[in-house]
Amino acid sequence: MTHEIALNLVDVHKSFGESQIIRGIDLAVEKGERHAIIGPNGAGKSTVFNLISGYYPLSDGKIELNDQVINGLEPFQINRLGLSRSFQVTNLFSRLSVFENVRCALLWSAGYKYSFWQLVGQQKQLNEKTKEIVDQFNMSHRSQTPVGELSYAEQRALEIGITVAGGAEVILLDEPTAGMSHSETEQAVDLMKFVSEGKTLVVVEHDMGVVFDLADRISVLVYGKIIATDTPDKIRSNKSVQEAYLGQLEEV
Amino acid sequence: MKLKNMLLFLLGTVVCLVFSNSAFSADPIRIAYIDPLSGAFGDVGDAGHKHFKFMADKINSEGGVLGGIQLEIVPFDNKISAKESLVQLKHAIDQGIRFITQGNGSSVAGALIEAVKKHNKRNPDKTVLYFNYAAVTPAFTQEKCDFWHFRFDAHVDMKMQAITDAIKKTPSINKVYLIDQDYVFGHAVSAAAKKMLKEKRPDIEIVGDTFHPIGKVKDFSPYVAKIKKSGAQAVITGNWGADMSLLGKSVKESGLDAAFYTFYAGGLGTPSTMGSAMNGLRQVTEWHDNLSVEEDRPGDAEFRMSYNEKFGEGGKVPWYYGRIRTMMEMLVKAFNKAGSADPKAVAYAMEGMEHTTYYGKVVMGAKDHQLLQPLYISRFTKTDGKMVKYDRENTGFGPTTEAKTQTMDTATPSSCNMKRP
Amino acid sequence: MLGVKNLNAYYGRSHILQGVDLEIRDGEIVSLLGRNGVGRSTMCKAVMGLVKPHGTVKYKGENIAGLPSHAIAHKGIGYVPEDRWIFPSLTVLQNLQLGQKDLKKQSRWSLEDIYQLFPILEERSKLRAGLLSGGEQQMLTMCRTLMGDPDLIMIDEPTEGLAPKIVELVKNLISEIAKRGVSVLLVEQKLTIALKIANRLYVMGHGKIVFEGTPQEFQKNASVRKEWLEV
Amino acid sequence: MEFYVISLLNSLVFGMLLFMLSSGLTLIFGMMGVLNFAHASFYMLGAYFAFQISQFAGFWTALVIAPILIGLLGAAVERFGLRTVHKHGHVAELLFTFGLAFMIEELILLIWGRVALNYQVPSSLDFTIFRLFESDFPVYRLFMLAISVFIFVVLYLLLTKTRTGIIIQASLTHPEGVGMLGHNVPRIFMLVFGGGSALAGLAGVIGGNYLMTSPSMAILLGPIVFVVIVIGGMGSLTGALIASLLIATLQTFAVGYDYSLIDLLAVFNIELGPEPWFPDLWRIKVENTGPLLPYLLMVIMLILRPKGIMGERES
Amino acid sequence: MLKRYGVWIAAALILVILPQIFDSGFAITMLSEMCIAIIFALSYNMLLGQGGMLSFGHAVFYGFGGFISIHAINVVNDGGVPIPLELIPLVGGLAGFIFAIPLGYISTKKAGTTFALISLGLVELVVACVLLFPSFFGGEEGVSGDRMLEFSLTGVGFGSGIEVFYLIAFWLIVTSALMYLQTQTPLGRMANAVRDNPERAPFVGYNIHLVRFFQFSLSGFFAGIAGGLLAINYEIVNSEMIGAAASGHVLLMTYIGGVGHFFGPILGAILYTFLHLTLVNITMAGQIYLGVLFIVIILWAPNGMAGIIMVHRPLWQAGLIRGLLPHYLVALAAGLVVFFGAMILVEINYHLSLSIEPDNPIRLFGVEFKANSWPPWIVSIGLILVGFFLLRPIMKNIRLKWDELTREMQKGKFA
Repeated sequence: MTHEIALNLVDVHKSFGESQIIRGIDLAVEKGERHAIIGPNGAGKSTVFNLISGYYPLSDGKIELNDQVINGLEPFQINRLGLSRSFQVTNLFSRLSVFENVRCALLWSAGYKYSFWQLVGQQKQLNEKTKEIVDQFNMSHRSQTPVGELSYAEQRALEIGITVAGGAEVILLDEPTAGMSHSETEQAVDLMKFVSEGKTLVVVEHDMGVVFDLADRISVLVYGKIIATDTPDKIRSNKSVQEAYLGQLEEV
Repeated sequence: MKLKNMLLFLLGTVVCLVFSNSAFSADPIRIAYIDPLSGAFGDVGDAGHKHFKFMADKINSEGGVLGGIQLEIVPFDNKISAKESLVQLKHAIDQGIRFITQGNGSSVAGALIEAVKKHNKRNPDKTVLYFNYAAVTPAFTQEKCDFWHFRFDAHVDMKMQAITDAIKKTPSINKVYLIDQDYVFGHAVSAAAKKMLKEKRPDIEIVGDTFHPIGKVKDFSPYVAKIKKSGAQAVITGNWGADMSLLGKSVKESGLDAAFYTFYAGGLGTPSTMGSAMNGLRQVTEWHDNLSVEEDRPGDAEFRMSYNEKFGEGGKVPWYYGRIRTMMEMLVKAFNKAGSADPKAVAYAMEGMEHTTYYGKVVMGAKDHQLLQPLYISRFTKTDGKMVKYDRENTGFGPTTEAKTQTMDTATPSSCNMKRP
Repeated sequence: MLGVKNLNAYYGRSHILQGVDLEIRDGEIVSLLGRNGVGRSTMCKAVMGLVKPHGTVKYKGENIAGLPSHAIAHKGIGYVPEDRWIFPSLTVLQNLQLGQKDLKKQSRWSLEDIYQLFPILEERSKLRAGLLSGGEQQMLTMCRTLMGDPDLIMIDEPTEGLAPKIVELVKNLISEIAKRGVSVLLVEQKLTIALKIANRLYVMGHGKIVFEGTPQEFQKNASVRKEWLEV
Repeated sequence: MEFYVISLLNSLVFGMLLFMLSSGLTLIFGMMGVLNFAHASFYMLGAYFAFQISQFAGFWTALVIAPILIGLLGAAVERFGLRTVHKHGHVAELLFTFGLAFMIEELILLIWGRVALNYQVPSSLDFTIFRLFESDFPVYRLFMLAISVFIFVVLYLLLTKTRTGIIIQASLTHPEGVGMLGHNVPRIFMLVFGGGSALAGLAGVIGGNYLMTSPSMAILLGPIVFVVIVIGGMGSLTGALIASLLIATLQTFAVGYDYSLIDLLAVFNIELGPEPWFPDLWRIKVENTGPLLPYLLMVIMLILRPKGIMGERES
Repeated sequence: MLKRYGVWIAAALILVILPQIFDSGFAITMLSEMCIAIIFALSYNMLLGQGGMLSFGHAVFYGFGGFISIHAINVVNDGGVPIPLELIPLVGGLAGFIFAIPLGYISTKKAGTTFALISLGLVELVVACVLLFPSFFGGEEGVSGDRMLEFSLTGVGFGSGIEVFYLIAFWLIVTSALMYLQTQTPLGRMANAVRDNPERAPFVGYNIHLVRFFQFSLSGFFAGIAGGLLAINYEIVNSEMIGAAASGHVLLMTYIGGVGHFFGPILGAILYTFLHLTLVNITMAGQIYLGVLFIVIILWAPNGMAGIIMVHRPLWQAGLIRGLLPHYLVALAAGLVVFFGAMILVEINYHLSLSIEPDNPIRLFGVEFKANSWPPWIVSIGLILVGFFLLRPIMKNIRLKWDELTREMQKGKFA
């Protein structure tokens, strides 16, 4: 059985000035796979996301989305090709309501472009779809609340909501559960499982519970390089991974 | 809509307050003085206001007009903006004022001429008459002339007539440089100079014709360097205000040795900012401080002094607009001749009126409503207590007559084709 | 020396520190462990006054919560942030000089001491700090803080992204610091150094302290390690 | 030749004056991210204060006292005004200084009136120092140049050699990090704002009598100062110096050329008809474009290189 | 139905009735100018409020709208294209739109402070051009025309001010409705999103440069309409309309009104125009009062008048506002004491330094006194001090009461 590759990173490099952050990454994420990237602080996980989504230009290498080269494209162009991402620090449209946030995230994919001759209030399909997503995220009671007033967990949930609203095939989530309590984390995992059904998901995460619960495969990024990509069990028993996390254990 | 109602109420009260005074004061004849009283040009408008106020007080104390009716000057601040002037014109008309006067800014004057014309056409029962005391674009009494507009200042071409007459008589000048502000007035000065010099002294070479942005130049040294490079013996400039002061300062510093013929070297506030740079500059005016000494008329000197005592702020802002006295005296005559305060009657009475002023005989043109008056070229020199008795703005430099152009010689061909009601 | 009681801190709406209790005694090296994002750096920043603290932070018996950070620094606390904050356009020497708070006070650390510990800094003293390598920058940041002669120093992930050789240098420096009577709070993810030099350990998880004890106690308690630290 | 030498000297004098004004603004912007609209108003206040002080105590006292007063005023504005609006963000800060500029102008009108002041160059400096070819070069020009060069040197030494200077430079990158090391950053901000204002005030003291002291002097120079810091690169002193000299030179030399597009076309033997399309465009001479050039340069710069000549970051 | 269109119908009714009540020439002029200012301020808020773009050069499009309109009027009068006067504003709008396209394309590439600076540079650039291109801008005199065109859709001659007012009012209703609706379109919403978070917007598929650019161009269109109406109203257009001062005015009025709500600029335009036109004839210190108002708003009410109103809405809806009213009245009284004190101080100073006869007595609130005597100084400074010391505890009380009511309201919500 051949696996179709949704996202393919080939020898990706990134330097800021003198300092090399990403030192040659190869990563192939299969279609429909849930893939986690883990690694110690400062390993460059968020940078990888920023490179994939077009936020930073590449220093060297190539990134393909469904066999189409996307490096060099603008973020909005990459998004239009079906890749959507969330942010580590909550990154919402702060003064708009929950409903409005979701609707804004839907507008382009629903084909409205820059239209100024249609009223959003009258777009039945659009509003129904928006409502559906708001309901999915259990936020119908907060629908009209400006997102600046939401609780942190709600904001994190909405962050995911906005990322998936446009119906992208490939979803990148950057530390979706950072700062959440245990119960909130559990809910968030359920949510992620639900929304990524049938889609390709790449997630950067620190909470190992989440990672092992969610991921089909895990890549470990250390010091700008991927040192291992494998199934969760194998990663767990991988010595160099433990070392990267905890230091050289045998010396203890 | 609650708030709108509140605002409406507020609007109502204030509008009522503003307008309520109009009901009581039918008695004096009021003249609206529409000029800048605030902002960057506030000082100029303020001085004009004082001139008019002084003259009105003088006339009132001498018995007023039409057998005892007093004159009142009502100031309106237009911030030297054409738009605000039109608002203030409406305001004045609402208050029942039928005479307006204005002087600063050709743009304002142009707008007012148009607006008064339209207003009088649309409201023949509430006509308004406009006296212009300082806006000098020739067109206002030529192709744009209007029955409802009278000008008491000599326009650009007339002043240039006086300057070129003086240059004509100075054979040592054979290279002339023109430097002017880059707008309608500056271009008019330059065009008139070129035309008249060509007629009067075809041998003169115009070695430079520079326009600089108005009110934007902070340092004129580059321009002075350029004048110097051209080797001109005389410079003609229409610059006023800061542009004149800064030009004068740069000239003095660089030691440029050329005769400067200016329109406004003595303009309000200009001498005090120039200080000793005033020395040697020439200006063209209908009146100057030492005329009373030169022509031995102590009465006129007294008039000047009494103004300076009241409004002169210790000599810092002395009497300047010689023509405002003329205008007010002629206005008294016109009221009395017309026998009423009806603008149309006053306008007809004013046409062709002759008057003897403290600087000579003047005539109001019947055809174009342009006052013809003598023009003096005076030069600023250190006061000596004798002929150069009075200085300007405490600078220690006062004007002394160098040349005079007689009243009738200032006339220029008129292209005015006026429609009369 | 430092007593933190029921410390809470927020970033916007997110509740990062949820009632942290922690204590550092005179001359101790205390290590604060935990995975990324559990609030360790926030804990340091809250003590330092860079993040608004809610709760009590007692330093030498005085509550310093709510003071501006420069005042806290003057009381004798130093902080070496994880992202280092070196001043790239200044020279190495100038960076070090900036660390001095009070020119008149006799410091435990003279410039000569620093240069002796890290000769490379002397060698590069006239170089713009932005041109240093990551490890050198880390040295510089720590030394810069030492120049201010703190009685308590909080060091945030000093070995992150450094080559093993340099990690060794850092470890030696920390021991040296402690030797001169300065208390140390070492924030780490890796156990290597922490277990070697710390007198006591705290483990943080989800904004709370989940373990407190000596390295030996920690070694025995595998479940803490598994749940809160390991992959 | 004469024209070039004189113009070059003039550009230098005006350029250095411009630099004195913009150096304060660029430091303030670099540290606090505040675009101070009232900066030119401090320049204007400097001239007015100097005039007032020189009435009682002479020019030399004013030269020292006026900038100090302006500096204190600037510090007060930072402490009691800007710090209050800081929490509302940069736009609010910008608008606050916008309002402040408006108020300062109005207060000047109120106190000193609308007439331009008779603030003259002191007689001890009112003579010709040397003759270049046929032109006199006034000593006051040289004095201005000397003061501004002196200020530049002092500022340079202060920023690079003193402890305070190092703290200020460090605060340009990581104000929080500086605070953490025990330096009182808010006080540094106040100091820089006060110092920057004092520099503007000093420019007013020596520029006010040379040019003109009137209520419109702030509006006249304000926009140019912004252009300088944008072109130079926001927060960069060297950039501000280069941009000041560049703009001064451009404006000074533009005056010397009266070529227009008609002349350009004539080179290619093209003649315009009697009624060309856009008649004004062809007639514009280089000398008239002086006021246009700085803004044109700024817009082009923002499009091509938004960081400015020496800038390291975008606004 | 009534709920939806009620506001608009009421507004239209007010516009019809107002000039019947205030029918003096000046009042009509003021009302006309208010309406124009509303359109202009609303168009400005499309940038600042909706799109987060702080522009110092919006009057460029207002001015171009005005110039093209007046030229169009002259062309019609010269027997060129027959355009009825009623549609001249549309010509102005198109002019504003067309000029906004190149300028907007350049400047919207950047946001924040850089955008503000570019706008400042562009407006100075255009102002410098005014004098370089006299055949279009008419030099400093400007361009004038006669609005009484032969062609008219309605048969109205537009000679009198009131006829023109109704034309302006008609366009006010049309344009403000359009601008309101624009906020409800996909573009309007994306402009909000870009304002709130330009970092995120590209990741939902939008090119933020284009969003800003379209928003900018549309805003130029409405500014152009306002400019066209001004040209019709005054029949003269000159450089003052296009310059930095005009841009400053619209910024002030919009900010004072409040950028956060659609009706904010409307309030601001009404108040600002009213003060601007009347203060000048009441006091010489008009600019000071406007400046103080602006600074007070920036310091203590950054969301403007609309913001003040909107924070009270929840309390109003919860029926709790009554608890605050007495406190407000007390605060108002104390505030007035300070205000009157300050006002006397300002007025006597202005009188002394700027009036042509400073020795003459000054009249304030019907009381005549000499400005150069000491009692008014003592009274004014006394009033300021008294009011200030009264105000402090009162403000504290208001804050306490406010918190109390907010708690009560939240309790009510959950009950």
